Amino acid sequence: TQTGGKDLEHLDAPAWKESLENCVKLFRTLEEVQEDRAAERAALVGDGSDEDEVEEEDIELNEGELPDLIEEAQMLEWAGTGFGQTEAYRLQLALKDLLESQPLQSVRLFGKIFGTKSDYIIAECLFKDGEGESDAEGEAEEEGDVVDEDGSDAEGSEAEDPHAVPVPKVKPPVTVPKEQREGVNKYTYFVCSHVGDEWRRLPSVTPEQIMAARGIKKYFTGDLYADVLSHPPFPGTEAHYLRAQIARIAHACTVSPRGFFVSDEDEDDPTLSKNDEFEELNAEELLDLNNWVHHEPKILLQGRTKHFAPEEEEEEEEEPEEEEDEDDEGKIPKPKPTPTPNYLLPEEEPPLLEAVGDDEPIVEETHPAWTARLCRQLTSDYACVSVVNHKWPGACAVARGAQFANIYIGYGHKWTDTAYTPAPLPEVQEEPASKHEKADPTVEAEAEFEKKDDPEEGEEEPNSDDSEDED
Amino acid sequence: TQTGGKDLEHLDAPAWKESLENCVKLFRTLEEVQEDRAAERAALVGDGSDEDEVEEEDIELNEGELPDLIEEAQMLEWAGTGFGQTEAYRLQLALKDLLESQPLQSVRLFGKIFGTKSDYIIAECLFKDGEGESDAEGEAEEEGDVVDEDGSDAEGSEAEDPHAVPVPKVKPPVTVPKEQREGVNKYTYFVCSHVGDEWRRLPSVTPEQIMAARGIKKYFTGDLYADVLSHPPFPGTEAHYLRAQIARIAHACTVSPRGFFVSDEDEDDPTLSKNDEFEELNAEELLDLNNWVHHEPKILLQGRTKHFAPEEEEEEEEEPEEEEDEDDEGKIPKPKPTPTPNYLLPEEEPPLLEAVGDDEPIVEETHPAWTARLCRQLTSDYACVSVVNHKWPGACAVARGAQFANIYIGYGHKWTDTAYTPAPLPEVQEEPASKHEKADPTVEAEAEFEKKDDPEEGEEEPNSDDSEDED
Amino acid sequence: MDLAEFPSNLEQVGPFGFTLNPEQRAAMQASLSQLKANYKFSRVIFWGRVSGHSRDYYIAQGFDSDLLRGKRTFVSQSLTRWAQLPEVTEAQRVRCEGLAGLYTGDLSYQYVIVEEVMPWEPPKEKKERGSDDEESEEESEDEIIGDDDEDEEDEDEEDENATYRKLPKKKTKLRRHRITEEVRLAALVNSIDDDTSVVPRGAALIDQADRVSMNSHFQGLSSKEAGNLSFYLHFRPPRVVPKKTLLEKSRLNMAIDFLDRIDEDVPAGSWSIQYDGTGTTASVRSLLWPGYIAYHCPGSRRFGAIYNGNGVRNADIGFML
Amino acid sequence: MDLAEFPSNLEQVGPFGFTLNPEQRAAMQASLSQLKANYKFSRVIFWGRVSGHSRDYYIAQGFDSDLLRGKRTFVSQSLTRWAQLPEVTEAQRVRCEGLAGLYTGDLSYQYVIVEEVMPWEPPKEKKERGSDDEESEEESEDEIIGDDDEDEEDEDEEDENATYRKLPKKKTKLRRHRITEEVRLAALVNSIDDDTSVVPRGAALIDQADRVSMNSHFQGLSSKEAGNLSFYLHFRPPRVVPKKTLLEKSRLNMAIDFLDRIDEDVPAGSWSIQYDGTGTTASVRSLLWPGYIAYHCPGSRRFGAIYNGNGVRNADIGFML
Repeated sequence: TQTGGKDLEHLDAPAWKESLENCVKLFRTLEEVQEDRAAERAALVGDGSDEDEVEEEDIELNEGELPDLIEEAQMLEWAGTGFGQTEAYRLQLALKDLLESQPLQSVRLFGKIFGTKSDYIIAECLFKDGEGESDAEGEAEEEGDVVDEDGSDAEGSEAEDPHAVPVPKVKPPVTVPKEQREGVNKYTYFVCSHVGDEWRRLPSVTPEQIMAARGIKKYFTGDLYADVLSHPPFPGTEAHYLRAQIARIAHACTVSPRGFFVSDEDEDDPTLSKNDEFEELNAEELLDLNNWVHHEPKILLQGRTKHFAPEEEEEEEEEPEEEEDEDDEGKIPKPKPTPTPNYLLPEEEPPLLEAVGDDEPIVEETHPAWTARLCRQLTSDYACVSVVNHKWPGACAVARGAQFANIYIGYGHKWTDTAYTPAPLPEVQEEPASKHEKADPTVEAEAEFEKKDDPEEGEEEPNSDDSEDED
Repeated sequence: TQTGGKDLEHLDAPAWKESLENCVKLFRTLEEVQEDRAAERAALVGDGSDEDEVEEEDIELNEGELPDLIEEAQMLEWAGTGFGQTEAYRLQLALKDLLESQPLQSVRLFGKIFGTKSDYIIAECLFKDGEGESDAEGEAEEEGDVVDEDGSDAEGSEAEDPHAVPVPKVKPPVTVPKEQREGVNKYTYFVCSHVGDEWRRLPSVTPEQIMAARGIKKYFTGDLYADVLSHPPFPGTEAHYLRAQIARIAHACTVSPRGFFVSDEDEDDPTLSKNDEFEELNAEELLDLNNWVHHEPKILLQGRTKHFAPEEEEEEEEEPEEEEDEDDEGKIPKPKPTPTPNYLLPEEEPPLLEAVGDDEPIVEETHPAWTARLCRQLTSDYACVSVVNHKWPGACAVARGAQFANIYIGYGHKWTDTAYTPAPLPEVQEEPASKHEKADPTVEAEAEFEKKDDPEEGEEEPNSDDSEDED
Repeated sequence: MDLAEFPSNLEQVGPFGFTLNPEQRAAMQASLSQLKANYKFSRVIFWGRVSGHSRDYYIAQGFDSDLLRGKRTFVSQSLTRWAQLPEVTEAQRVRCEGLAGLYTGDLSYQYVIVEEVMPWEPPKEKKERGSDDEESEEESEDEIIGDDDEDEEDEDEEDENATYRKLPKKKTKLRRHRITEEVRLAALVNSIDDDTSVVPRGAALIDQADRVSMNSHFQGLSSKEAGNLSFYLHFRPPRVVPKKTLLEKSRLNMAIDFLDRIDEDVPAGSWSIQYDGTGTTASVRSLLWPGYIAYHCPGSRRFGAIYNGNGVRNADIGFML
Repeated sequence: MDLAEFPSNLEQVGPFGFTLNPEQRAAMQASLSQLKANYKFSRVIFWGRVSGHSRDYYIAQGFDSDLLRGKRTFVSQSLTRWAQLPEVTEAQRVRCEGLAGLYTGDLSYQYVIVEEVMPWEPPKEKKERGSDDEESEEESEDEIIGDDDEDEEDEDEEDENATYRKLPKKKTKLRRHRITEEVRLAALVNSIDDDTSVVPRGAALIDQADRVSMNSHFQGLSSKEAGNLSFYLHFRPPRVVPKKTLLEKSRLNMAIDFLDRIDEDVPAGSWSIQYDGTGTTASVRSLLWPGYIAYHCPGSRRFGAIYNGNGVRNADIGFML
């Protein structure tokens, strides 16, 4: 009857049917999963040489920690968030599938970031020791789905794109090295658009990307390979921007009741571990923001959790023990760092397990960054307590007794009290002092010159700024 | 457009509006409850003498144990039963209201028994020591809602009802005394039709009623005062029949994971108490029927949980220490007990905490009375285990870790494999040998008598049963 | 309970003790959507649950465009995969009615029914076997026992039925029928559907071509109507209506009153109707099939029904009212 | 989200991060039913949640028989009791637009807005005060400060606003307006309703008497249509349609196309449309008001919308696409 508007890509029915099948497939029993895996592997190896080695008995599913998402969903429901119990169950199956197919030690549902074309369901994973790094490369070749590990390749492809908006490449003078399997890259994130879709691994994040992400505010599209057209330019694709925002959210909003984790006081490198002697906090105690602590370290100005102080040499040391390819930017000779940018100035690493009550407030005195709420009004003996973060709308944690859960569901942007103003264009650089340029003589001057043609009026007019502005 | 059928009594809108208001009222805050209570009391006392004594500060709400019905509902949902979480929340508020208004030590949701006109929501309550008995009488006068404590009154009113079907009153030759605040009368039950309605207290149950209830099968109507028209006659109204069925269900179907309760081995009178050192059973263990035990004693043939052996005297001893009025039947002189009825024969009291696996099966060998089921197929690390009772369809228990819940939702009847046959009418009693009755002389005989009028044919015809049958 | 309204209507039946857990809800939403797509059904309903001893059966039904005719019934235990239930022959139906006891929860469980072969039957049965192709499948499961031949193929079965095998010595011929629980379940669903399938009056329409469809104009019963049994109809091929007199029919709106009214059922009193506390939902319950509950929210298009029982018809209803 | 479809549609918005807990669901079902009965609304919808710093606001709306006109908005924090939000005057609306920052969660919180009194304004304001009865309430909350009289009645308030009181020394007259959070919230709901209120095309009808009602014949959009922004309309008094040329209008079905299409909104690109994974639900999201989500299940009458955000209009949308 009517036309116009843009059609959805999703619209073809076969795609849905497949998606529905994927969703139903999640409900396979263990035996069915093993059969399917065996079939998959057989198909893969079928092209290879030794088919005899692959037998059904070989299929071992990875085992690891996976929380009960239903229970979490029930708690989060008290806080008015989460996905509801039915969806939580589907998510649980999807996470279970991920856990069984990768050498993961633990998986947690991070949450969801909305995109304009499709959303990202995000799983936060910890690889088993020694796993993960090499796999990523292998799979990148194998499946073609995994986004490359470092941002430089993506940038390269961006540069090759003839349609890309030419943005001035302002390189930070000193590259802060990336954290490897620690700090902001402690966890690996996998994303998918819908429950049942294939999980895609996000690249690890560079300090540069985190710093750049702080300066921009873009809607996600749902396409990991989409360019991030922004000013200042973002060093990477949407996958990297997504990863950077996830890191910012994770390190700002992942909290737990005080005492659930304890830090092993290992001088320089304190790590957290579960507290076996954790005493459950009651609702009243949980309503005190000082009883909620961050268990992920804060990200410093320089985009790392551990401060990196550049040595005063031209050439910074590359982290030598990592085998994987380093950022290309690291090798670009940098202009002399004068003055030292803010992010290289010494900055104190805040203590681990800092109370959320100490977070920088939204409005001093009146509006702290977090609010704790009792989630049940009338029969509060069994009440959960939630803490919501106002800086990252959509971030919420909830606890009851010895259980707690964190989630983020939102557009992936930090709260701004004022309208977002893109960073101003860099100041127009000083015009180099014109050494030889002369003002075009005016007609009168010329006439005069021609008329007089004597050296008594050799002075030129002063250089005028107006001409600059009009360029 | 069309007429016919019977209209509902409920149909008038004002009744609903009130019901809706009652339902909304449940969500009052504590302060509002106290205000309302104060107002109620003020209104009551307003008619009395000393108004000054009643101040708002006097209103103290009773405190006691009330489980978290939402959590129970979530567990029961895994077993496919319960009322759903929203309804559970409403029920929680209704039970809370009951708990706060009566001197109760604990309240539990027993379940629901369906009636043809309305249903019974049933709360199982334990009064605080020394409370409950006297209250009942007081309230009976006060509110007129509470059904009288003993069945005899109800029978009395039944007898007065001119429309009642005259049923032969077959009294058991020996009355087994009622258990007081123990055994089948350990708990007091309150019922209401809809959440938000006033709770009504059910009478305690007599052994006679339990024995009678076993022999009949009637749909409940939803009206506590309705007569139970049955054969054999039931000694009481629907309230008593309901109470008897609840007792039968409660003592057959209330189960818990082994070890949750322990019995204090107090020689003759072992009582159960919570086991502080209870070790949680995992799902696999809970799937073994031997790890589920009854924590309410079985009801014996005679309708008590503790065996009562009548002394061989004409007059049984009344339980002397109880103040409340005894059953009238107890005082009726009984015919000599020959032969001793089954229920007076010695019967062994089964041990406390008997495993449900030892219950009498539905079908020997193949169909035990209970089935244990794992309630989660795919991510069974967090699974609940349910045990369903097949003898009382609608009875179910579910456990996970240290938590368990019992519920009954059904029509209140025991499973019968064969069609129910009402007990046969008692054998027609022997006609007393007719001592003086004579058959009416036939016309011929009379004529003959008149004709002859001599004493030679003095013999009478033998007494004929036929004439009796034709009366 | 209509699939489209599925999670909502689930909340309606909670107060009657029927719930599904998140696993089941999630699995069912996906698998029923798939069922609907694969069979191109115009409507899929979740029918209910028949509890068995070891496991329960969940039943769903799919409808072709004519709702009264093309109906298929599916069973599932996991709620992930649905298997179509077989058609039930008249002979099987009669035999199933004789079966008592709980469902086992195993679809392949075989009930053995021993019937006396009437002197006039065997030839008739043989004729049937030859003439009626549809029944051949079923009949092949039956064997005549007591004849002293052709029993070799199921030696192992004979022991079980040893008690029955002694009987033929009396020279009465007995026939042993085997009925799987699958067939018994299919017969049960048919029986319940026949006796129940309650819809509010006006929810279904019949057109000039005798095609039955859902009435898209249906706006629900009024509060008064919804509490009256005579405003509920059996959604099954009508039996009573065609027998009505012309005078009676003249009072009916034949587009919507082509179905039988439930208050005309025999025995009378086999239905109970109630409102919930707030008057938002009326429930109609079968006392003949305890566990069958139909509901309707007056003033809305919302109605549905569910069976949640152990598959036993209440033969005692006459004594129980 | 329609009350009648309430629990079901709640499941629809779970994937967008909006849930209600059992307490809230139970309370809301009862209290909204009561609201509907008390005000005799033809339709009650749950509108959404505006998160505040300390507590959240839940919003519901009730409609009289003409759905586009008689609409009342209610707010609740407990979900047990609903209070009607006040009407917002144009002056209040403009002032509210200047307010930034999170909602506090306290309806009685007062925002103080200090405006410069333009030399030509005071007489105008006095005129208004006399002439316009409706505004008198609001205007009485405002005071002209800087005049050295008539400030006695609120001594305690003056301390708070000490900083502002120093300004008048410049001899510029300043007026202090107080806006309660209640008014700000009412203005917010109006603004969001103006910009969103998305319904699928055909769900609403206008009759010859210009009365707007829900279309009881609406059978849902097709799958293809449901994925197309041009099949969604603003359920608000139309602005664009009346300005269309006759030629353009000739292509419309005026019974259902009397509303503005959302794909004609300015700025373009302020809407995002997606299908869920299984193609059963299409969601339309506002990028201008992040948190507003409308959904529709193609082929069914089911549609609805919800707002779940912190009440901040995305002023940055131009940079973010």
